[in-house]
Amino acid sequence: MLEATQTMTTKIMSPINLLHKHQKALAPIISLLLILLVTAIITPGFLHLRMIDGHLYGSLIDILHRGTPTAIVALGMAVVIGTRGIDLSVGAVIAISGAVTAVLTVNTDFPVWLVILCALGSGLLCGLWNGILVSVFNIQPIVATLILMVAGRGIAQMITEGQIVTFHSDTLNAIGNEFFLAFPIRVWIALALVLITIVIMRKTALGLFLESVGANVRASRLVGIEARLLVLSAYLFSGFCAAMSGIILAADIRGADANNAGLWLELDAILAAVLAGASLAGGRIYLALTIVGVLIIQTLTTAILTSGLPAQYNLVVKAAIILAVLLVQSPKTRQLLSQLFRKNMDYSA
Amino acid sequence: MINERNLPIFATLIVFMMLYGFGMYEYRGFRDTLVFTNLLTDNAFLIVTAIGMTFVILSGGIDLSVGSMIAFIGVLMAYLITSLGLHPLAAIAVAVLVGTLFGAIMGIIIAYFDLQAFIVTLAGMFLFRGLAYLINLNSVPINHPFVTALSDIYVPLPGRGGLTFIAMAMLTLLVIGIILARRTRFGMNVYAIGGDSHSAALLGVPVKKTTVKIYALSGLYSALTGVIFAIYTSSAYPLAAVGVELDAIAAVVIGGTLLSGGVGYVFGTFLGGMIQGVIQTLITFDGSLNSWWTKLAVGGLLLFFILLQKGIVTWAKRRTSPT
Amino acid sequence: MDLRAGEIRALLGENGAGKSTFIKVLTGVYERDQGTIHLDGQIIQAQDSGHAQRLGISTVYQEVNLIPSMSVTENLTLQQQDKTFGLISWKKAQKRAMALLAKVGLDIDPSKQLDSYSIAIQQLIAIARALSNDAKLLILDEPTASLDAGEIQQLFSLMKQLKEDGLGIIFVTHFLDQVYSITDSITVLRNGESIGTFDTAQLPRAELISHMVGKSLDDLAPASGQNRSQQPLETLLTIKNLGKQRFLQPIDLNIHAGEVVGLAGLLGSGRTEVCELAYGATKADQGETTLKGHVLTQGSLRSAIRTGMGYCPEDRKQDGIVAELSVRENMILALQASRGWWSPIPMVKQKELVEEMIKRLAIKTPDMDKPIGELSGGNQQKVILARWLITHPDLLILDEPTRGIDIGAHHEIIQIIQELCAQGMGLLVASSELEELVVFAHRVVVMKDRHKIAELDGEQVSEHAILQSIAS
Amino acid sequence: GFSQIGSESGWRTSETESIKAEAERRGYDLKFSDAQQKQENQIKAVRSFISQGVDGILLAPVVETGWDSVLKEAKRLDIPVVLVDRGVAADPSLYLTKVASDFKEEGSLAASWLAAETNGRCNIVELQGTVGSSAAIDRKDGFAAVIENFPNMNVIRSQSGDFTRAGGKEVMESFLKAEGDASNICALFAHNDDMALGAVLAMKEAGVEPAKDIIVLSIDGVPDIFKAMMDHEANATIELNPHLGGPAFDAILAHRDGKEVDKWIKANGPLYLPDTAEQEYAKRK
Ligand SMILES: Nc1ncnc2c1ncn2[C@@H]1O[C@H](COP(=O)(O)OP(=O)(O)OP(=O)(O)O)[C@@H](O)[C@H]1O
Ligand SMILES: Nc1ncnc2c1ncn2[C@@H]1O[C@H](COP(=O)(O)OP(=O)(O)OP(=O)(O)O)[C@@H](O)[C@H]1O
Ligand SMILES: [Mg+2]
Ligand SMILES: [Mg+2]
Repeated sequence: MLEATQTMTTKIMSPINLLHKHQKALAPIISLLLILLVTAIITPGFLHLRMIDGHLYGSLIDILHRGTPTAIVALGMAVVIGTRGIDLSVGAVIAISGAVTAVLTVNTDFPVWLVILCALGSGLLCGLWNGILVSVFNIQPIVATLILMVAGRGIAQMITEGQIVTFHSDTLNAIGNEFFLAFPIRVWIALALVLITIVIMRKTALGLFLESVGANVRASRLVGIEARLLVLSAYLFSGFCAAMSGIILAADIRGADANNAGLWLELDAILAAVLAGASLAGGRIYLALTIVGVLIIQTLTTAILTSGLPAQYNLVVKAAIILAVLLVQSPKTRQLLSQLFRKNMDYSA
Repeated sequence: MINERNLPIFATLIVFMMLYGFGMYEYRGFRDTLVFTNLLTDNAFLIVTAIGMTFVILSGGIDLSVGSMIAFIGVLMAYLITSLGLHPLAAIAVAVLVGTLFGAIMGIIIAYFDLQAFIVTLAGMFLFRGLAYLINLNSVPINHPFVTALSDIYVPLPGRGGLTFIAMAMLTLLVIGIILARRTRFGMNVYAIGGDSHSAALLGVPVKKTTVKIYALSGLYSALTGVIFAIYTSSAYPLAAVGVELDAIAAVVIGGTLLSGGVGYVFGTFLGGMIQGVIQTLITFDGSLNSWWTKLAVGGLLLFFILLQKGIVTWAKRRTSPT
Repeated sequence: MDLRAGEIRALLGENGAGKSTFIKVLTGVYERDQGTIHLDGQIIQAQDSGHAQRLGISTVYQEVNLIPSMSVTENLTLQQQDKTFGLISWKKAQKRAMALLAKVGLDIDPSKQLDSYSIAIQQLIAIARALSNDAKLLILDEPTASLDAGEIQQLFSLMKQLKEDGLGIIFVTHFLDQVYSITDSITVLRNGESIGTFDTAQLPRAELISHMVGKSLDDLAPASGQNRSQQPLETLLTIKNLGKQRFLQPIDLNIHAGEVVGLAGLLGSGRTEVCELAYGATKADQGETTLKGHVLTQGSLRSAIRTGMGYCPEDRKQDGIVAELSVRENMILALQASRGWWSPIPMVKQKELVEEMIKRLAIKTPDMDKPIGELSGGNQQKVILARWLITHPDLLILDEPTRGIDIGAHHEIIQIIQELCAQGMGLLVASSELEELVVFAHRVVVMKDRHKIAELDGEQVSEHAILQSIAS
Repeated sequence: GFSQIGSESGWRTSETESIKAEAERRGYDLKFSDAQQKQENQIKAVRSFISQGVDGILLAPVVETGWDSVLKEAKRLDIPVVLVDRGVAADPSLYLTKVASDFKEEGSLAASWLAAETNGRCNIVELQGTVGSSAAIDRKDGFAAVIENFPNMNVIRSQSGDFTRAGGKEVMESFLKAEGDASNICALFAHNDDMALGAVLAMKEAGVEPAKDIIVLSIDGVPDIFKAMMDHEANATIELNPHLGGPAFDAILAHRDGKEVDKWIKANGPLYLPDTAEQEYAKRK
């Protein structure tokens, strides 16, 4: 008798245990699915996809399309957060790289690849600047990057001379808006970047070093990890990602808007990384889940836009849903729920 | 004798005085007390928020909701006064209470659900701005005689300057903040939690309760800022104080407080806020910078003074380190 | 388990037996799921550590749990400040702090930040703090790890006095000598279960050990002394006139391959400083370090490690473990760092290495992917040691390697040290335990006031000789 | 002293340039301050203009309320304040005059033109400016007030595009998706040209012909919108005159000479159509 019950419970418990083990990964994914589900109920046709001229068309594609720049930035941000840092300057870097792209396209006859390289280079330069302030001068990351956050837009405006510089370039336009194999090209770019980053992080020891430095710099330094260099590279990478995103955003509207490009994007990027389970106190980061975090935020934005809600409600709805997602993810809520669950099990037994 | 732990504050003070001295040297108008008292009045709202933020940062947290809170409280106050006809004092009481309560709720979510302050308060930032929109989209004047009377209080000083009600309120709140931080058990608990929250718990610090109190305090201070801002402008505007959270954080950090918690002083925050004010005043006194040069100048001066402060601290440490 | 007033009880068990956990349950840090606790005949249920304090249970937890960024005074008076007009009076607080420090025999400046003092001093401060409220029950979790003999004697006389005052004391340690010299009774834990409570006077050492480890003593061959006559081979490390102002007076030191050099001295005598400077963790401002004929660049740890150095720091929590990372990651960290990021150790190889070390050092962990922060203190120490053992350095610097390690593993570690040195490795070991130093060291350098005051060689090495040179 | 809101759009930059150029032409020493969209910075700037003892202050207020006390201070020291491009909700005696267009009127003008163009029969999507900004609120209200009179004209969707191109594009995309197909939308009313330009891109990408399938109507009159009109991608724009420096300085001079000055010098711009786009574009380039 006793034995039988025992095997029963193990059987019941084992999928739960499995869930338990991957809970961290599951929470954001479940949140995303829930938001999609609710939106689909509120806005019929939200999940609808059509094939037009060999590419997919529909709100879901929009989410991917619109989420791309944030996703790329969030990728860099997650890496920086892993080192116990933060990069507030990404919005400004987006503006700078967009400005470089636009001005070089309009004012010079550089080939497109060179323009893109220059834009990416400007991002790397910004990353280097942040990295030096943080790792060499030991300025707290939030202030160090705040400096570029303020000054960076000034630099971008100086480059564009305060105007919105519009440009025409087929290649850039393709990066911004065209499709390849049914999906937007920029989604492919982001996907490639994410995959490469994940592979580099996990297949080399870089990921380990990064998390180690973020969790305990002193201990990491003592085992011979070059913490400074690593932190510096994290900011370089973040600058690179922001620049990439800046090119895409400029290509998107075929112009560089120094004042507004990527405005407040840093908050979305940080939010995504944190929704994915990263701690701002450094340590473990989850790159793939960060992308899920971005998708949650973008789905929310797109859903609000298509729902026909008056504009002044946007923020309240966004706040409420973020709080809900957070509470769902909190281990404490899970604890409460599992206690309830256990109680119910007891009753049924 | 300068204690090693006070060094950043002294460095900040020196930086402030150098900056101010430069202004006096460069511009004649700077020598009036008017410029100084204007600094007190014009940066009062920033400094008051930053004082609340200091406690949050000392405990190792962060509060991004303060800017929105200021706008929300202002709009709420205006609504209570103009639409419901409440006396401003009652409206202020209600608004401050609501602010404190919202702060406490964020604290509860952070402490009892183990969520990161950054993102809970980010949600708060969206929420309060959104609530402000829901109450009122327009900017509304608050034309109550009581409010006008408050904003007209003025204690003249020699040299064209004078203390406004707002400046005095800020100085009072500053003194309260300093006492709270260094002379009460609550303050010590804040430092302990910021230093090492795990150890603090083992030492018997009620970490969760204190955390709730910290965010409630930040809510209170930013609600008071909302009130001050409403009196300052005799109006309320749902888009007011956008981005003030970052300025406040910068003020705290420039004042020598470590973002990782546990180290810093409220008085440093005051200096940090004043330094930001002087930077702006210098730029307006100059008046020749266009939009982008303004941004570059703000960033550049910020960098320069942070590096200067760091340099002073390192230099002094080398000189006073134990033998 | 029950404890009378005026009794000193030892709580013993291997690393990871559950001693610290038991204490944390007792004081309400962890939630318990069964059982009751009576204090003075009343059922109590501490909600958290603060509540336990108010109930009269005063605790010094295993890792130093004070606030490093606060001053000593602030740490000592946190939660029990003296007030004037409702506000904290720092004058009174300072006075109270001085009085408390005097109790444990410390004469230090309490206005300085806690982390400007060494781990051992911090340990004493934590004890002082536990004495500050009128407790009925005092719990000390490994307070003597890294204290030197004098400090321990001071602590013991204090404990005896408290016992006379009618306090109950629970005392966790891995030093059996201490158990026999101070405690009245012993409770042994094994794998989270109580094996029983015994009268100290009636329990022979051998039996106690077999209770703790669960097997008979025969398996633990006594540690044998070194064959000191064996001439070491070539010179491995040469330190010439290495020093740093206000940190360490310049010293000279040689270590040969296949030789263990011990560092002895009192608290704050400068042992840790010697280790740090030799390794390069702190940049020296004069002198030079030569390893295997290469002059090391000051301030570059990577070059030191690449040339063949390893360093196991004293402060496990701050400088050793990366709490969030797993046991496996923590263990391979140093090896990986020396290989560089581009050449990762294959997972199979990692598992093999880690598995072997877990077995060899008897590290108690459910699996190698558990975050190291969740292991017991002693097991963390073993992981950190293993981190360096797998790098096979030519020269290994160990600062208090056996701190908080149980007797079984203690023994194992001494054996490993001896083996390594037989294989030609050079070791520099700082330890507060003269007994163990004497067992494995070929030479002992004695430190005092940040000076090297003596170097004992070969047959000169004995506890007596070391104590004598310190006293002189 | 001139306290400008910021440099958030192309229009604002040209306003700044125009006023600076005007001051230089007249040989005035202009102290310029950029408030980065923050009222508190503007108040500080005006205060420090006062403490520097300038002869007159130009203020482009970011918001209508909250100026009473600094304006009083200026008045006490007899420094004339001219409001440019927006008004304030303060006692008119506190400032000299306001040189500005009327946002409400712009909204109404747009609505009237659209009503005439479509015979009072149109489903409109609206791209609002930043939530809470006076330009957005007034243009929306002015537009709505006229639309109300036409039972067959409806604003079917209205969302904020934050006055930016990217915002306009993203919101327009979602409008197109949400409406399923573009035939349901007859016109787009954007609170500024930049959002309209973004929306035009969105339409083109969705296979909708801007200006043909959907009427594109916006406000500001920046060069790029004229370019779009030349390319037949936009239908109309209402100019928001950026050249406010001249009348503003004139007013200060007149005041010094003791003359009375009107409280509101209107600077409303006309509505431009594609036929004149080429000349206008050339003029502005
Ligand atoms: N925070 C924690 N989370 C999960 N498991 C833990 C945690 N702390 C301790 N454990 C586990 O509980 C067991 C008992 O640990 P405990 O710290 O009580 O051992 P101990 O007897 O004090 O050993 P030591 O002598 O090494 O200090 C260990 O196996 C450890 O892995
Ligand atoms: N008795 C003391 N009085 C004042 N300060 C002390 C004393 N002992 C240690 N310190 C402080 O602690 C710091 C660390 O000392 P150090 O690490 O050299 O000790 P140690 O010899 O390694 O001993 P242990 O490792 O046993 O603590 C020193 O910088 C010193 O300032
Ligand atoms: Mg233990
Ligand atoms: Mg030591």
